[in-house]
Amino acid sequence: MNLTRLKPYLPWITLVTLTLLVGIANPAFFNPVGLMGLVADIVPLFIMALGMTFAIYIGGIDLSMQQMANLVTVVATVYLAQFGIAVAFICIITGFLFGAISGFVTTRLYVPSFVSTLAVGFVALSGAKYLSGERALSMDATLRNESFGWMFTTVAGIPSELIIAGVLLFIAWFLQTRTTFGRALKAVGSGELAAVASGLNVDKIKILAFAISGTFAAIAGLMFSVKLSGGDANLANGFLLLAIVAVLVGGTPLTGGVGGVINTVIGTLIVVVIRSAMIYLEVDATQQQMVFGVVLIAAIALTIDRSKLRGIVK
Amino acid sequence: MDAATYVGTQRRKFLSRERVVKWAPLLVLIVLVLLFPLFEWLEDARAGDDHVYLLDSRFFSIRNAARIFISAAPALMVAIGVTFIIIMGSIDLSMEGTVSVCAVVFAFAFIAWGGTLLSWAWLALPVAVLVGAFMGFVNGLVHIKLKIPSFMASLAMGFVGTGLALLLTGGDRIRVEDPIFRSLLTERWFNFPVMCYVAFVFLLIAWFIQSRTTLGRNFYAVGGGEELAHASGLNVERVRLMGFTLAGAFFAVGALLAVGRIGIAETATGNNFMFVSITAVVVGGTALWGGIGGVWNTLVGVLIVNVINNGMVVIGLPGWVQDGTLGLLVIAAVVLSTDRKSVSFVK
Amino acid sequence: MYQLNAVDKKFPGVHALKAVDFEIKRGEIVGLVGENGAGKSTLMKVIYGAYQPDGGSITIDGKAVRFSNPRQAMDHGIGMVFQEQSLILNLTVMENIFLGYEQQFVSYGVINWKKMAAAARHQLSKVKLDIDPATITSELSFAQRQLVELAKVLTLEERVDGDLVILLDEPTSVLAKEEVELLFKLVRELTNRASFIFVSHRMDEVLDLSDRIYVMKDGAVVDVVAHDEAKVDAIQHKMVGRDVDKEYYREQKQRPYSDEVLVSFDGVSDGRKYRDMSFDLHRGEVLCLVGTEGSGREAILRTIFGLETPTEGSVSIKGNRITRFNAQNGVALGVGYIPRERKIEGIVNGMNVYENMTLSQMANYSSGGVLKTSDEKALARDWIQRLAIKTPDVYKDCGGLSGGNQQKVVLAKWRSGGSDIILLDHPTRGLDIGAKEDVYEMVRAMCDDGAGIVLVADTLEEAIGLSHTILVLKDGKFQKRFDGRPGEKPSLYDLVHHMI
Amino acid sequence: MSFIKKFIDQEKVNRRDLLLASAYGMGGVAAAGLLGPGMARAAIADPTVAWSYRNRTNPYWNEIVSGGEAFVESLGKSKEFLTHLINEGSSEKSLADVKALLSKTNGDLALAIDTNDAPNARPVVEACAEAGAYVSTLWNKTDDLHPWDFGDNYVSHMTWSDEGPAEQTARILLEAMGGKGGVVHLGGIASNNPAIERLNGLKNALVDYPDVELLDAQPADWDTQKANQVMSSFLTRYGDEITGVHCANDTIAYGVLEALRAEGIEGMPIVSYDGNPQAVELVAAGEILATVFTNPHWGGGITASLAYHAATGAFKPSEEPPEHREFYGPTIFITPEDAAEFKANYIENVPTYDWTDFWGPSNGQIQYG
Repeated sequence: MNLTRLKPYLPWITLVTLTLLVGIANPAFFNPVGLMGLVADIVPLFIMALGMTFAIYIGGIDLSMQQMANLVTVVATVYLAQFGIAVAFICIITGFLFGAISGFVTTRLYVPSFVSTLAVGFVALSGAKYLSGERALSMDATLRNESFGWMFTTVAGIPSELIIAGVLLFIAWFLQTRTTFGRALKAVGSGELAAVASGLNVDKIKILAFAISGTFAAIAGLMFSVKLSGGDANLANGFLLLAIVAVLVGGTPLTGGVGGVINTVIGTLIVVVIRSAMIYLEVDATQQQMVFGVVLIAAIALTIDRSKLRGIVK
Repeated sequence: MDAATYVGTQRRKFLSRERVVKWAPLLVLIVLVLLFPLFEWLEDARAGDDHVYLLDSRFFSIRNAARIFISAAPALMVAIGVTFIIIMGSIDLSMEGTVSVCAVVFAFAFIAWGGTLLSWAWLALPVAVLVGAFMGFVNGLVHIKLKIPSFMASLAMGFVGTGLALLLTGGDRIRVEDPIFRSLLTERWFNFPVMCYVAFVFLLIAWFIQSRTTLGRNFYAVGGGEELAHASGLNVERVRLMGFTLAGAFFAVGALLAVGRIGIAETATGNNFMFVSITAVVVGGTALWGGIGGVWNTLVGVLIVNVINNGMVVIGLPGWVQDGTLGLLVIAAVVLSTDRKSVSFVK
Repeated sequence: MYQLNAVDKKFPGVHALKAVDFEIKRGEIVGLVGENGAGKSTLMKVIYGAYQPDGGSITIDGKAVRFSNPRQAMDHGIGMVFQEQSLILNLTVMENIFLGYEQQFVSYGVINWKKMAAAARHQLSKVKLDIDPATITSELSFAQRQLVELAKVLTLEERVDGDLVILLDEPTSVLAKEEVELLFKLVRELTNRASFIFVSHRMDEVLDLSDRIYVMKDGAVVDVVAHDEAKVDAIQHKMVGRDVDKEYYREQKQRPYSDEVLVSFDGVSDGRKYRDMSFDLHRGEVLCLVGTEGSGREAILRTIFGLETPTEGSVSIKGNRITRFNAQNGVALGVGYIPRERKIEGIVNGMNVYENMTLSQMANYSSGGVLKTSDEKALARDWIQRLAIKTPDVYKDCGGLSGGNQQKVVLAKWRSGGSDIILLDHPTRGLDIGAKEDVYEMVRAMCDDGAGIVLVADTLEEAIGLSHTILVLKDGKFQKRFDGRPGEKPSLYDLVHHMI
Repeated sequence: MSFIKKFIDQEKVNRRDLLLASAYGMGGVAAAGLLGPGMARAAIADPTVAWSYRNRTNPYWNEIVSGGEAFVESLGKSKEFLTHLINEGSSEKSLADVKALLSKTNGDLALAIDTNDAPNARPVVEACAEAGAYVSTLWNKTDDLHPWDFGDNYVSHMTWSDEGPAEQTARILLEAMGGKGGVVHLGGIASNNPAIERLNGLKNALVDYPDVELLDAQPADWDTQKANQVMSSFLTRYGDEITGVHCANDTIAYGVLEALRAEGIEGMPIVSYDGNPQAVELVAAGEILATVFTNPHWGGGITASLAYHAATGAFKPSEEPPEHREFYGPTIFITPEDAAEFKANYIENVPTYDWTDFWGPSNGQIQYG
């Protein structure tokens, strides 16, 4: 089998190889319960990466997701008592609106998404700080269990969190591959000018893409908030770069139009395997970050399909 | 009819759209500098105190200018480094790691070799810059040789840098107490500390590189059309590699000024430089898609960001509003300094 | 002087050059023609050093040479003027001219701008262009840029000891007719400085300019014709291996158009590119806008499609006065736009054939936003057959199709969606003869189906041959209307007279 | 406690765990049986000892770590025996790392942890209890989370009540200011508990000093550089009105000192918190008036020790009284007068602690207000 035919499978191969390497070095890694737990734990990160995929798929980026999730953890905690499970809708609407604002600023005001989303993120952070009174808030345990206790049950042995992730993945996948909107996203990502010349409402599509990424950020924030039973303006810190890395390692390049949500599944898993490998292989704590960087370079070097980067590598 | 007469020459209009856009960042800066004293004036006027606009302003004073410059100086160096990269149409996110490593290496070397600038320890300064250049070089190699887009390559290299700094220090912070080195901050000429002048000198050097050297001009060529530049016989890979190396060197200068400002080198020295410097570059009018802008734009951008940060505290904005206000002002500044007609689309 | 001897080049699955012999003498202009895929561009890339031949040899003045990159070729006096304009727009003219060779103006690491400007002025004088070398290139017109490009290549004269060979790859494709004539005049004058290899799809131009013409087909040189013996028919015959229809533009298929007005402009101005424009487009009509680059032709097309909003006057499409100008409205009213930049605006590189075909009409192939992919594929298969699109299957990435087939995909996109107002912007640009004929055939077929077509033609001949109506524009202003009934068509001279 | 009563209590705990925890759906007794000892596991012969903390860039955490290392060395093992988990300020990473380690060790784990953010404590503790590991927390937990709700597995929680000590340093500061003028406060990350408490301490003290105005309080995120910038902005806004600075911790004080140094301002009264070695030097030199030493070395060691000894069965946490399960850590004031002595006792010679004297230096049961 030659290398070109192998290319689309490189992210998979990287994932399997990494998993095997870790597993051989420490067979405890293959403990099914542990693995299941490992995967269930990354659900909020995965959902965030899923949202990020939409922004990157159209050739943009969404740096506001972490702050959006922060805001949502606060919103969820503050309004849980008042609205019960309906707080989920408030969270999702919040995410959608903030994402749409990012999209609006990007498309209508011509501010590159790198800057516009960063700035909108700051606004969301302000909101989170205001709403939380700059304190860490915690949810009432009974209320949380009444409204969201189901998130921690299992269905046929599978954690509900994973089922939620699966459903969201399916929705994202369906949106991306089966709908006119997904097709339009691909057109915008691969050739925006041609999309304009085909009469697509490109601005609307882009605004929607950012709104979707905002929505996913909100869902991730909500799940994280419920999981941790509380919220504050810094709770989701540390998500952003990992989510970006997960998308990129999965093989969705920043140039857009290539890759997609399935790649993000692999990318997230790769990131998680690398991270847990540090613990399983007992990498010294002071070396972990450096090792993470080096392995990341190797993983990206392996997974990106350069033939699809089209032309120059910037 | 002759070729020359047919194609003719176009006259440039004095107040062309390009010019307005070109000067917009400076305009934004001036407006901001005039805006914050206005809030001070309002505050005092409401309290019934005498306050002559600007003259009685605490914000609009030489002492505060010095404070703004002190906080801007390290960020300016880092932003200048990344300006070169952005002009090429790439991006460099490795600055936090590089700054930390350079600061730590400098502090270790400085203390090991004597701990005062009057000994051989002065060698720690060029060594730090070399280390920065080397880190940039490696970053460039990863980007070019492994054909990884600069966003990802530099992001990962940033992790490596921060990790390396952590490995070197084991988490300790190193104090650099030498009074001669610290005179960067403590010694003032005409009301401004030495570090402001040092930063200015490096700004001039960067300007010189940008406008008078082949390398500097080649950055613009690569940013304006990489494939075309390649077809013209330009060794684009070499230009890129040199660009990342140069950026690394400027990150190192930023690290030195950061250490000079605080007197401490640690793994966290590089924190927050990434978004601040890139935001500053963009706010200054250097386009993320490359080819446009330059180091003077970056100076204006860095000043805008620092004026906003300083001004918000000075007028007494509550902490939680500050982030959002910064965000909105950044959007406003970028909107004003973007030539919308010249870009077909933005992502 | 410069010779290729039995040069061979193979790519995986393709034998791109088959033992090609090629020679150019001092001061000669050599034409190079062939259909797309005949091996012209490969041959040129070998000549200027971008490709290395697998077999055969290259000699200059009898000495064997080998270039591993374009820079080495330049050092041997071989320069290239690219089809796609290769100037970097954010740099000044002089920087562009000396890009990659700044070292001569550098002392102690510093660029001496004055020295460079003086040298640049000298180069510009060779092409008789009187502009300030410090001008930013983006401020120049296309024609000026073309000359700067030529001036850039001519710097080889000072840099290289031996003789110069300059390749001109489709240099006229973005130039208007009279600009082409000026360029040719200049090239002829420059033969005292350099030899030229001239590549163009425009047969008349090649015949006009070249001393000898190499004809390529399937990777081999099939004939070398001297200027005096060259006949368009004979060369085209050799290129395509068949006779080209005398009725090239399908004039016999031109039928009168109906009275039904599709698009009506009444005193429309966009405030920048054109002023006070009034005309009607009828069902079955080909209306051609003729003028030089910058005369406002493209802006009018973009206004009809909805990409630009006029400042004055009224635009009606099928009786509806347009108030909100956007592409979605245009598409909804049946307007289809086939842009000049086919690879950028026409097709989406990275999407396959059926995805491209339904891009403008996804609503028809979906219910509730969910795509009916099997319907899409059926549509694509149907149109692939109807237009004889050469593609292995409907899953092929359109970026990998040839130019002609890409154009057919774009046409299929609009026609299959029922668009009956078709805007054609240089529809045959960069296409070989066979593909051009296909396009002309389609234009006639669309008219028969009742579509109205607004055309900005690639050449004046094309404009005359295809249109029912010709509007001549100059500097954004309407000049003259010509009726183009078969047998009563205006002459080239009539048009040019009003254009300039 | 009778056997029956104990059994019923145990059942209650298990049921609560079933409700609260069980992200894997394998809660309670069933899971315990399936996974091995689980809740029923009495003792782990040789558990892995781990410390999970924010980062290595803050000297405070380095002290914590040194304590942890001193403890494992007291067990006759090398320093490397201690597993480090660094969360880099990310709750998500904190939790994920703990889960990975639990899975790796199959629950044979004694974990000491600061969960980075209070809400994160619950899932961490639940995960540990689920896997049968033993966990002791430091600093962050929500008020509704208590060790005694988790049987033996949630061994203890230690924190410091910063309000009182911060109030006392504030009084030192306000006295030094002569009971008049203006004070500014530079705080930690606004939502962090210690940041809130330390500001409250200042406010409490100010009640007795009506002539001192709290000019401004802004967060400096525990960050030297940010503190530096905030302080210089304060100088612009308030100028000479500032006659004293109250810092939420030592790293903030460093930034403040440098901002003052840049202006050539000397002798400004400053107090801080944490008692880092560098800060102690500064106190000795009179540049800082007072700081509060919380003995992170001991805190780091004893937290790990509690988890370890509970895991090995050396003591049974559920049999300990509440004040042994939720307690305040020690605080020692450092002022210029005693700085030299303190330095000699705690910095130049790190005392050797008896790591089985779990509650000796502690400061009473945690009170919720």
